[in-house]
Amino acid sequence: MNLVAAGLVGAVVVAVAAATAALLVPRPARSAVVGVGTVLCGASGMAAGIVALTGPGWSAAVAGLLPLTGVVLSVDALSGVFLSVIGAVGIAVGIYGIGYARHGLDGRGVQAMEPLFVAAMLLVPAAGGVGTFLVCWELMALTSLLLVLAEHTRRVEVASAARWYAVMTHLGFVAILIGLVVLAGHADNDSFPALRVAAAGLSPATAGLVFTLTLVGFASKAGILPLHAWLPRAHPEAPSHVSALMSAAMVTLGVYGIVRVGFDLLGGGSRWWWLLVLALGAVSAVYGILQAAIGTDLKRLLAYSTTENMGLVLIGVGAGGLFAAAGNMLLAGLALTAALLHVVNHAAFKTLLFLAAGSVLHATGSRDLDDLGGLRPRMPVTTAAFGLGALAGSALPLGPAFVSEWLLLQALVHGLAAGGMATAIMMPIAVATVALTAGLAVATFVKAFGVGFLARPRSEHAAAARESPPSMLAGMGVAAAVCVVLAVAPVLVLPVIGAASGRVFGVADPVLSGLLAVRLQGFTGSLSPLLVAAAVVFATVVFAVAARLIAARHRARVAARLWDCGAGPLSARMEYTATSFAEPLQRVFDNVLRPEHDVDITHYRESRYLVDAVSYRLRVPDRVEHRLYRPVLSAVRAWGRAGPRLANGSVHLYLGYGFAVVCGALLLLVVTR
Amino acid sequence: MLRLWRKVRQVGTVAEPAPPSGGRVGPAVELAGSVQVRHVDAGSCNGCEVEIGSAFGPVYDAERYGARLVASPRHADVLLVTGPVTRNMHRALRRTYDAVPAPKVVVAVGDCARNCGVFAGAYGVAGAVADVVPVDLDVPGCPPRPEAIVAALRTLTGR
Amino acid sequence: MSLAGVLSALLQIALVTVGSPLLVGVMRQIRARLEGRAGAGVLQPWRDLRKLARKQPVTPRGTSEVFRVAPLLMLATTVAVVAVAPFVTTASVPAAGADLFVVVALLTLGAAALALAGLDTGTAFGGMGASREITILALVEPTLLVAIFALSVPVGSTNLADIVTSTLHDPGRTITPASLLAAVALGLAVVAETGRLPVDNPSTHLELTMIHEAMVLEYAGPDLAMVELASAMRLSVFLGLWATLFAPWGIAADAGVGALALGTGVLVVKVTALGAALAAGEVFLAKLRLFRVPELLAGSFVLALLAVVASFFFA
Amino acid sequence: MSEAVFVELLSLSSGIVLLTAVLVLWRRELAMVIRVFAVQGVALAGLVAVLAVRESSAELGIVAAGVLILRAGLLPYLLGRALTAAGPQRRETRPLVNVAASLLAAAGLTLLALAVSAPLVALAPSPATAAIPVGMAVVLIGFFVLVTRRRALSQLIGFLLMDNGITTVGFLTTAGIGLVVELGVSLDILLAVLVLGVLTGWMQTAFGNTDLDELRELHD
Repeated sequence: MNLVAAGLVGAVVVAVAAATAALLVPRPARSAVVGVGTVLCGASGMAAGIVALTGPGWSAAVAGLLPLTGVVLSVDALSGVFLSVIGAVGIAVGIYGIGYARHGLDGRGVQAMEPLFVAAMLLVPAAGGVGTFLVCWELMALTSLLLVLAEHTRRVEVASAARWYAVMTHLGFVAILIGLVVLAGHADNDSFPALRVAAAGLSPATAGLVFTLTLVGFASKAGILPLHAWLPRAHPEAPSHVSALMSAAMVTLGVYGIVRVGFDLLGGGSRWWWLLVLALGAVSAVYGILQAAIGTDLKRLLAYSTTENMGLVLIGVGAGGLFAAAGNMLLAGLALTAALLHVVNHAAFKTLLFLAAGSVLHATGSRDLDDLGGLRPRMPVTTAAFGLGALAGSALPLGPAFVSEWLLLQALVHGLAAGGMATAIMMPIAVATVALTAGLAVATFVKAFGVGFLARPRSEHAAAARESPPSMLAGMGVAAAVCVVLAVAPVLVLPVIGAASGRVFGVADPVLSGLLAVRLQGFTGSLSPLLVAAAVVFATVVFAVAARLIAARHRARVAARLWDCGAGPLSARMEYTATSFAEPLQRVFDNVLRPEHDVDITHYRESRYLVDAVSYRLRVPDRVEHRLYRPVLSAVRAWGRAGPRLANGSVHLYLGYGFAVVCGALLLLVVTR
Repeated sequence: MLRLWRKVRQVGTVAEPAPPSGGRVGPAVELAGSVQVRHVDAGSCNGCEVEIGSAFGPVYDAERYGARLVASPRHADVLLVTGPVTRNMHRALRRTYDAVPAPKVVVAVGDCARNCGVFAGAYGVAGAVADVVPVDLDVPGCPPRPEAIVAALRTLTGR
Repeated sequence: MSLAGVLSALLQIALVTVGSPLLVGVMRQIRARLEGRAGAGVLQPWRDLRKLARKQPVTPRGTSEVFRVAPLLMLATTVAVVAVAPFVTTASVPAAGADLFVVVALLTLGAAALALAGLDTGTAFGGMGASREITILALVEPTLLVAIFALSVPVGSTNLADIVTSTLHDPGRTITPASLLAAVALGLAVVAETGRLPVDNPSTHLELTMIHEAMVLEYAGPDLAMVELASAMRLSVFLGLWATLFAPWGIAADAGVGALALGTGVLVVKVTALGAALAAGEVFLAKLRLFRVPELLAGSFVLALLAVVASFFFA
Repeated sequence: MSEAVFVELLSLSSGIVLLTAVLVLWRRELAMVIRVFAVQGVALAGLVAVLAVRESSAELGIVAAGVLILRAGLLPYLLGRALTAAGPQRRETRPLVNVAASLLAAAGLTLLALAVSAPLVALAPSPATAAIPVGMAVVLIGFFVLVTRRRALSQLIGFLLMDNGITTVGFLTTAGIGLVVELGVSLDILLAVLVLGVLTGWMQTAFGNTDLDELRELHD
């Protein structure tokens, strides 16, 4: 038995065992058992992924396990990337969950779902046939939905969020289902190799239809505009470690789907596919980070940041497709490498950020940045973890995301060489998008970290915060360590990711990486994350020592009260909040965001010149949702109202419908013949 | 823009020639030619403020001797206090003094700051500046001439 | 990376560290003269720094390590940029480091650290300054990166040394429309990043109109000295980058003593001239309202984008 | 004239034509906008003059002089007069699309112009036709000004920008519109400006301002 197979089977077996144990073990030990189970499940999945990345692929078919098609599994390097990501996230989340579940999340059902969710996610990239893929996809959707619902008894909003998630994820599923079934209809059987053969004979229109349908489904899973609406609802309402699993691991499977179907099964396709992907990515990146930059709900902000990062990934994927369509496979490999590396980096830092946010949520009971602040002395480890995650999320040097964004920018800069009018117009726009995103990401994470964790507490909850239990800290520690490693030594993952994405386009390593420098193959351009980090840290230490020496010759450091303009103690109400911090940005992007202001002024009854109270409310609704979903929903509702009129109980009417459908179908046959 | 340029050319330098410096003595030794000044109005009638304004204006140009007005007492070496200290400003002046990192110098500008001037004994006045914070230097006058303020600052910068 | 390369990197660091306060002094002196003043002399910023270093360090209560580390980080990132950028010679460059994206990102990292320090104090002014600085930073970033894109398209590399070398080989490139547009766009971005008029007034004493100053109101003594030194160095780095990209003549191609001396002299002249022009221009400008600044930056962004278009379509 | 100098001068003048169009969007003071428009006229005349020298055509030379007189002299003068007549509101205070967004839109329009004129350029690739996208971009930007600016005078300038753009494209594609055609078009434009200038004055006296949205009230 192959090592990959062993890992996958191990993961599934452990997950099922842990889920069973969750149902049997008494409450005190339950979360520990499930946590260990999840960690083991993640670890064996990750092991399978690493083996698949470094060695040859593996595939197998087990007939009879599923009706009609049986189970078809096949793992190659591309699946390996995603297997490792999901497994690694599972490990961190499993450790974290042991302590986190003590906060009322140790019910049987919720605990049983956690390892099953990880296992289901692991099976999606391992699926090697349409039937298996769809079953695993649905399994993943169901388990995650149940996990989102975990706290529905405590908060009303959870149910609504879960409803949005359920509807959207199933609409996406239907789109994928139709797309893949149309493709499979042209093939001998539903396994991926057969589909590859069949795709070569497809007409461009059919291939385009298949791609568009699957793109809709996968984009909705990846939180891409305009199908992102479930993400900023479900992520904040789900338990934080589930948010981490969803945001860091599950969402990336949307990217996997696009890459698998677009490049692998359909074999690249035409230029407009990838222009569409690139445009969707660009819009999502800017819109997502803009909403994050002005948001005040910590977890909602992180959810929007996921939309942004998946947008960046899709920019890479789309650019890769464009380059491949133009025949420049090396550049395509580079773009896809950047995209996949960003998937890995994003998984690392988003896990860290969501776990830290969960730690804050449980220490303070609040996700509202305006109510937090002053957590640094009270929760030092969480603060450090979030700080590290924020550095990564803002894509600055010393953080991991900088390396992948740098690669992405390099691919775009050299992209003009690929030629073509579409490329020439899209590349500057894409660079501008990435640049605007980078700037706004800095604003977002300076706000989240500075307002949420530094300064002084703005509410009693924040003032009473205590550090989280050790298992939660350990979970964050794992994610933080991965972040640091990815930031200074991308050489550990880049060669395999480069090879995996190079294989998609049939080129050898598009990126050459040594310990000291990451170099582009065939283009000028190199980056040395280790040297940059070393230089900055070294210079910081030198200056710190120098400053201390100079200061020591003169006067000792003293503590003093904050400068309050001499007016007495500063109160929390004088501090800048997240809302006020983001106000200038919100004004700048007024036209895009359309915030709603309400000012109510109550006057004294005696005189309308004297003001009794002024209340001011500011709301920034998700405009895409308003403009797109409301009309669709009301149209659906109108249809629903029209429904009863169509079904008034008359048998003749129903028979008439049947007749009309038959005639219509016959007519269609005649026309299309 | 052209008009402004012509104006600049026509006017040239308006700063008056600098009288000889007294050299570096006292606090000037440590400050060594650089003095950042935070001005505190402790209850002045704004007469002294006008004169401080002209001391830092183009004609007297206190800045050429290394003195500069700053926005925060944390950045300052010198507190330039004007007016009798009113009850409202008593605590604020004290806190401003505390906020200045050592070495620090307090200059009381104007007669009110030195001995409450015409406001001596008024019910809203807490006392002279010296009653609240230790004063190192006095600039007498009601209001003092800009030259006097500049001269006081020059003893601190030593230029 | 040879010994000569290391030595010339150290030379650049020393030159920028010593020279930056002098540059600020020159700019203040020029402004003073144009305003009819006598001016405090070119050495004044160094006197200020010397005095600040001797003053008492103060830690405001309630601030965390972020407040203490931010000036160090700002200084360190700037020095890292100085070490790799081909200011005096292209030979000093540790080849992997001088990427323009890295340079911009490092400078952004320093600014972000200071903004965090502003928030860390928890005072209204600190928050205000941080919020404004970050807003402008977020809007400048696109201009910077797109202008870099425009400059690197004809060269085929974003490496500074490559761009410099290729411009030296083909001097006509600097007067193409693409290069001119990029120069104007980057110039506006530099003005915004370094907090000069019309975006921010470096000599204001009024908290409500401050951007950069408001963030550092709590710093005192040696910490403040580091912030001031770092700001001055950032100014010279940005001006130096601008000069290096659009007027690279005189930059030494090797690490020989004669070439280094020439490169040093030329750099000093170029940066001083740019600083002088900036200072003189400030006399004629009024500060823009904060909410008009995005218009300026949008304009510079459009110029950068047009530069890309020009570099591709009129090549 | 050598090839290199020709290309340099051509790209310089067409670059200025495009840049001035962007500046019209950027600036709010109408007096400044008129000055920018005059600069564009000079650049346009320069473009024609470069083409004239290149092809050593006296007729084109005369057209260049005509363009200079009309677009850099007469039209700005008339616009200036209309501005004085339009009363105290000398700024474009509230454009329908704010300035920053307009600038971004201008960037988008330029890219669009490049995309649509690519086939045109491909027909006969030469330094002159390579600048056609500039003309197209100016037309689109002019149209954008016409759509989004409130003041009658700004809209007039938008209209004139469009005309400048069309003229640019015309000269670059055919390298020599007939003198008569140019004369006819110029007279039309002049007439339009005179009529609109007079209209602006009337609006000022009738409504007290020249915000074209106020014309909606006539409907009720």
